[in-house]
Amino acid sequence: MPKDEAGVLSEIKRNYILKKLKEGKRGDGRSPESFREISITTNYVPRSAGSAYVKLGRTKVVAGIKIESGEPFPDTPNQGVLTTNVELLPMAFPTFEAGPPNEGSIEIARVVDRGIRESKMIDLESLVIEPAKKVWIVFADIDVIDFDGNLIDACTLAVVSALKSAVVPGSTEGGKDFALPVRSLPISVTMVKIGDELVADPDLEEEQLSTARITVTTTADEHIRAMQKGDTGYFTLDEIRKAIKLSSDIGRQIREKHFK
Amino acid sequence: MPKDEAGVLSEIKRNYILKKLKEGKRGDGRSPESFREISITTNYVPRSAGSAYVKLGRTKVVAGIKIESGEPFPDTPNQGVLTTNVELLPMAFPTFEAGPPNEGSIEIARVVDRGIRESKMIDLESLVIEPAKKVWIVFADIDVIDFDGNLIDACTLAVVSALKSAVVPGSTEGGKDFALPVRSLPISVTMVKIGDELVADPDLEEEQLSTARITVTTTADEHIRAMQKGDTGYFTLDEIRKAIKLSSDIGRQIREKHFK
Amino acid sequence: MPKDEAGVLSEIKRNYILKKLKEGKRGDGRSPESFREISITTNYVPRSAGSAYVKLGRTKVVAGIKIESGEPFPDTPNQGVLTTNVELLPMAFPTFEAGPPNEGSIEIARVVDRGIRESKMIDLESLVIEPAKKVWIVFADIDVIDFDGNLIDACTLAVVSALKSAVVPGSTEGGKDFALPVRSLPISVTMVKIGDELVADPDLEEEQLSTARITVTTTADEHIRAMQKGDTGYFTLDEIRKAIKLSSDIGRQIREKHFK
Amino acid sequence: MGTASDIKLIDENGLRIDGRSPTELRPLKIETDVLERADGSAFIEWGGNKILVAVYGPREAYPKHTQDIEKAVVKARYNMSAFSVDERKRPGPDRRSVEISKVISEALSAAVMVEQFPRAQIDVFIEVLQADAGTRIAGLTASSVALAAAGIPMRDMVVGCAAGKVDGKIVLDLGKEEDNFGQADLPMGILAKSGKIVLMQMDGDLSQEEFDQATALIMDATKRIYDIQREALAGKYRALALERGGE
Amino acid sequence: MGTASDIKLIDENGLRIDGRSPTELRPLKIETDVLERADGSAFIEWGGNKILVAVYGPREAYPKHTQDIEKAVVKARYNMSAFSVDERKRPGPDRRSVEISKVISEALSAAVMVEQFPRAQIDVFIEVLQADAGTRIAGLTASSVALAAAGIPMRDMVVGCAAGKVDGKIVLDLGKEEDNFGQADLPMGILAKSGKIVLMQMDGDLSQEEFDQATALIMDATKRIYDIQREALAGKYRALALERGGE
Amino acid sequence: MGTASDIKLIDENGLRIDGRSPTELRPLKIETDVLERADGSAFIEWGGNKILVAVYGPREAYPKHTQDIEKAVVKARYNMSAFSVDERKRPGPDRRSVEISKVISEALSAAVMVEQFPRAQIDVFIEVLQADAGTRIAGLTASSVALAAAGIPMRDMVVGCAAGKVDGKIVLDLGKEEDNFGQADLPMGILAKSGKIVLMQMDGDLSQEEFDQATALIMDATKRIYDIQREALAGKYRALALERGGE
Repeated sequence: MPKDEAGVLSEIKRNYILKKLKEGKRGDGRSPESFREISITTNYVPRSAGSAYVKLGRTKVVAGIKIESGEPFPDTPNQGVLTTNVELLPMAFPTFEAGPPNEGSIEIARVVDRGIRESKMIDLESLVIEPAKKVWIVFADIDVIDFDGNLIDACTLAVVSALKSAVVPGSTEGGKDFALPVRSLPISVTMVKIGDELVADPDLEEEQLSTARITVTTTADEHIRAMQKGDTGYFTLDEIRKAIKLSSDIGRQIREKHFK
Repeated sequence: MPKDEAGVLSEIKRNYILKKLKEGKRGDGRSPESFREISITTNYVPRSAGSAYVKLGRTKVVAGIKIESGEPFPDTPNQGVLTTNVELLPMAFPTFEAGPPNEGSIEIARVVDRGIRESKMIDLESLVIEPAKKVWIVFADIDVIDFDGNLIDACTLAVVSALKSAVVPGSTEGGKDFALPVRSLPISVTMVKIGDELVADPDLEEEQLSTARITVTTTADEHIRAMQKGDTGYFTLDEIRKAIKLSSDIGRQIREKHFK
Repeated sequence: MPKDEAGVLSEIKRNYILKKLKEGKRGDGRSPESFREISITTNYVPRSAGSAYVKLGRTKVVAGIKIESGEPFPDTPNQGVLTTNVELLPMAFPTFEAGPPNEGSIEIARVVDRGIRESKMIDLESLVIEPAKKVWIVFADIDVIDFDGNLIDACTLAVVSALKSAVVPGSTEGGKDFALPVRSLPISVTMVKIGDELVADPDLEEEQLSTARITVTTTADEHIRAMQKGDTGYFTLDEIRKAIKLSSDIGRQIREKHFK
Repeated sequence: MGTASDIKLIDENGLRIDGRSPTELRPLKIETDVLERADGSAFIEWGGNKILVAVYGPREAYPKHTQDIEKAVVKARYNMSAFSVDERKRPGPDRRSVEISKVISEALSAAVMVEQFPRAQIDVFIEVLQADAGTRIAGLTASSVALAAAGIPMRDMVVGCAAGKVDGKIVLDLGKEEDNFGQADLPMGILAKSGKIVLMQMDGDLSQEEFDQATALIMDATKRIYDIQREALAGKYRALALERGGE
Repeated sequence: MGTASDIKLIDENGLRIDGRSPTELRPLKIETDVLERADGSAFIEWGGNKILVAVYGPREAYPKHTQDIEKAVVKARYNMSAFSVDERKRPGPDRRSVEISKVISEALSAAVMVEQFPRAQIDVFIEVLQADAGTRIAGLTASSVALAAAGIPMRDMVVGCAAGKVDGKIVLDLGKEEDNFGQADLPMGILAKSGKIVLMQMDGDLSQEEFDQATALIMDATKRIYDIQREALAGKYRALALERGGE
Repeated sequence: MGTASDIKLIDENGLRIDGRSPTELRPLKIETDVLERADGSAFIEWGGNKILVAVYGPREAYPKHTQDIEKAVVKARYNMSAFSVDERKRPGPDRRSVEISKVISEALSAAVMVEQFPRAQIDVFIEVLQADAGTRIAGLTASSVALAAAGIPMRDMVVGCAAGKVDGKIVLDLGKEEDNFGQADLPMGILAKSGKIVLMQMDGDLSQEEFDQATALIMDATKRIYDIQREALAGKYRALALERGGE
């Protein structure tokens, strides 16, 4: 993750944030377990098959879905295909550079993809046009346009919202258009460790101070579908259990508030 | 466009050229509206489908045409395909580097291509072997081997000459070889602005002094088929009108002298 | 070829080696014409179609063969396909870098490939499943894992050993598995020129001191199948004749010792 | 330009396929300061185009050999989102976007007071979220606003506008079907106050008289677009459209 | 995780498809100093995995802008040989191996005393010669040994180990069929003495109770794997397996 | 080497498919100073080969880490035009041209007085406009002329020449069909005066006796080719063929 524009946080700011955190307070007044404000606008790019503009605090991403017919993978002839791609656009942060995906954007895309895939959100079996020959390919592309921390959760929210509202263009293949069949709503929750504290939905400053990151993606049944530990620090097993519990709780809240 | 080997023109040279231009004279004695000597040798690479070696003053390029059967684009199943590519070979200038096309060579290739395509020079509809399945693919490749300014016009001349002389290898697909069907002769004319003067067919020194470039491609009916303004300077509308008029005139002259 | 970790051999070491060579002695006690110890372990990667781990002195390489069905080249519809690739893994030497093949690894792969191809070691005609449509593609990949000179010979030994032990998975195409049909055993012998001396199978230090390299690949009939001169020095015709003679002799010895 | 087609693009009343008169622009909205990180930003909706522009700079040009000791380098990067067009676009620059980036960079350079910032670079990132016809002139128009919003000194605003030929008539600001099936397209970039031309491309078939008609339409529309740019900079619609979905 | 299948992965006696009990590791062997050039190396055979690891460094980080003025950068490169998997793999990194390289780099950074080597880089090259399930944890386990063999000061050894869910049961160290047709995989990297978790990924479907069962299995196996690492470093099996073919 | 075929390449009179005797070269012409920008240039027509060579340098080697503090680096770049071969070639280097560039660079290095220009680079750009058999030796022969024309001090000229085996006979300078259907090809680069061998590759099937016959043919032809190189440098045919079309 990038540092701020100077490359580092000032020592004074760092100490201040750490001191407040020990008292259970965060720079913007949030509790350690709470998310920043979430705003989701679906059908943001109306000519795509599905889309969503998501603000998570000051982090902003746009997800767009394209659905085209094509060949299935040889080893899954009876399934549609889902691919997830994240672009860290250079407009989003001073040090982001144009070019092919780097290890940062690849990790984000793969963790987001894993959450969707393992929760079996999309019924890929229902996306077959002609077995072994022609299936629907679902392209989920995410543009990061403004960066203030916690991209994994912002991107997951955006893709899930976009997929949930997506329409398969069945009419182009002689059938009818139909809503993309969605079976579950994976929500990812990311926490970072600052000093010995865990905080959810870190902003950029908090990411810069943190030593370790953990993402837990759950479904409504409160089962874990994907996890990813990041960064060069460590977690104890208890910390991970706490993160799982919290992910489950926050996932429920987000599902209730934003996906009813 | 590259500067000379030292990277800049000397101040003295610059002032001299500017002063002469105000008197309507150019370094090599040309009038502002005139082209350098043009020499065209077709059938230069006899084993290609068509080819031409063109000298425009000291700028030298070689165009070669290859015509192969292949699939049409899905959105134009009843047309052959034309692709144009320009290679700024490192042999042509000290600062040209080997490697994939850069924005300079891409712009040249696209402006050249636009002139040919929009003038409907090649009857692409007549290049269908089997509709939606098999068409003739026309590859127009241009090697820039010696660089002294005004590549767009030199490349257009070379490609037009090479296409005009090209033969489609119909016998490889069970038919007869036939001349590539050509319906018009687009000629591009490039002018640059030096101080407040417009000069046609700039050489390298003039390109280095100029602030803006305009290319106008016309056909025998004196219609405009493609235009491209380049560089960080500006033109007034009157200057552009003048450039269009001149392109039309010079185009007619070149057509008469070199394509009768 | 890379220098040692400091980038150069010390002057003292260089003079010592040169002096010994004039007396017909090499740093490790070998005669100028002799190879380092060769050790070959086939079936090293049991799940591949064929494989070999080869040690040539302290140079270590692993070759693995994959055989898959695919389309033949249009100009050889009645032949299987063989491709050879060499990876100079960054683990093998401090200055080797990850990334696409460079001119060094490309040259090695092409010389190795040439030896196998020109000796007609593999009966490619017998690798056709359905003429013009489906043939066996033989991928020979070589990982260089530890580098101490003379990669061409080490890689040739590894590929030849791996191919010789390879099995074509005919059962995946409705037939039976069968041993890859091998008709000859090409052996490459590389010599370098240090001062005026020729030495076979150079180690890294000797490569650093040498001015020219020659590889001669022969088959059991003592015919030459491939040659490659490398490096910026020269050979006289007599030196090349000597190298050919020696290659023939050493090839015979290696065939007898390691391929009976 | 377009393929021949049976589609009638102008009806018996002289109205266009989307109901516009020949001299009418598509609906056009611009907002500024829509992003937090960028030094300046703008969001433009023009017909079905939705384009976001962010400006960073002036900052030291990097790598060093790209520095100009006399002036700032203005570097626009025009990019289409994977989901911005009918068929999913593979990420990364293609030849078309490289060319558009070049001509937009050059047009903006003519407007920015580049001589005030030797050795610097000014980055203009243009992201097409939804593409209708005319993305380059919409992107150019928004870029100019984003530069001004970033406080970068400019000698004039750049207005992007296009005219074209449809069913043999010269009309302003081609829509998508007009672009696909029309006979000429002439996108221009104009300095708002001086009328100087800093971007111009053309493809299709225009007589010299038709060219004059087309530029007359464009010059006239320039004023209207410039007014919208100025209103955007006055902050009237700040960050509303970016938050809003739909077309 | 895997595709649904009719294959029965656990039999009526609770034994797995390869005959193991739920808490049993696949056969595991590690050797050190198998390469001459590298500063440290290790070869691991774990089930059908054959993985070679070489360590170079600490050496000056290059290019310069990658240097950290406070500590060494540990850079693992996980790579699969073209012949390591069923279908020939095209050389070069794919998205999967980029991600694995990243999480292994981070896990090793937590164990190495990086603060002792500011501005330096420690390279860990992981080459998968034959891949069975669990290459990343096998590569991680061997990397830790290779780092120690290179004499690089470490605060603890990193042990890689995985558990998963197969036929609804939690089992240790998934084999290939279990990986293909199971319901969850949980690879972890653990500091051997402190039990701290430095790598963790999961995909599939686990309840919180199942997660606890899985981590209990892993934590228990950590000790056994750590013993094997220490024996390898004690030099008992130096450079034997690397020379030997077969599975 | 080539594929087996029924084509008879040598007739009952011992003449070859293009009418040549076994010891006869194809028609060969060289001109110098055909380009304006380059420091030296040459154009060679050899059989159906049309190859242009430009030399730049000595100039400072770039990037810096490629500099050799003791001598100039000679860097040849062999490139085939897209239209030079039967099937259109995609621009950019393939593995074959990378290898040819390497062996030509090495051969020229042996001839140039590289020790006179430490830290410098001498670029030799070889562009194959039309390819017949033997492009590498034709390119090498022309490169040597272009280097001399650029005034770069050389200890000797490099002559490129090949022999091969066709219908079981050793013949000089293979033509295209001979290359396609012959049994061996032996391209060599020879220092004209000293007879030293600076480039040699071989593929096919040669006994040691056949090798001796082939090199005898090549050594003999070297003199003839060297004469043509010298005549070219004497300026006799300056810039004529380059301007002229046809074969």
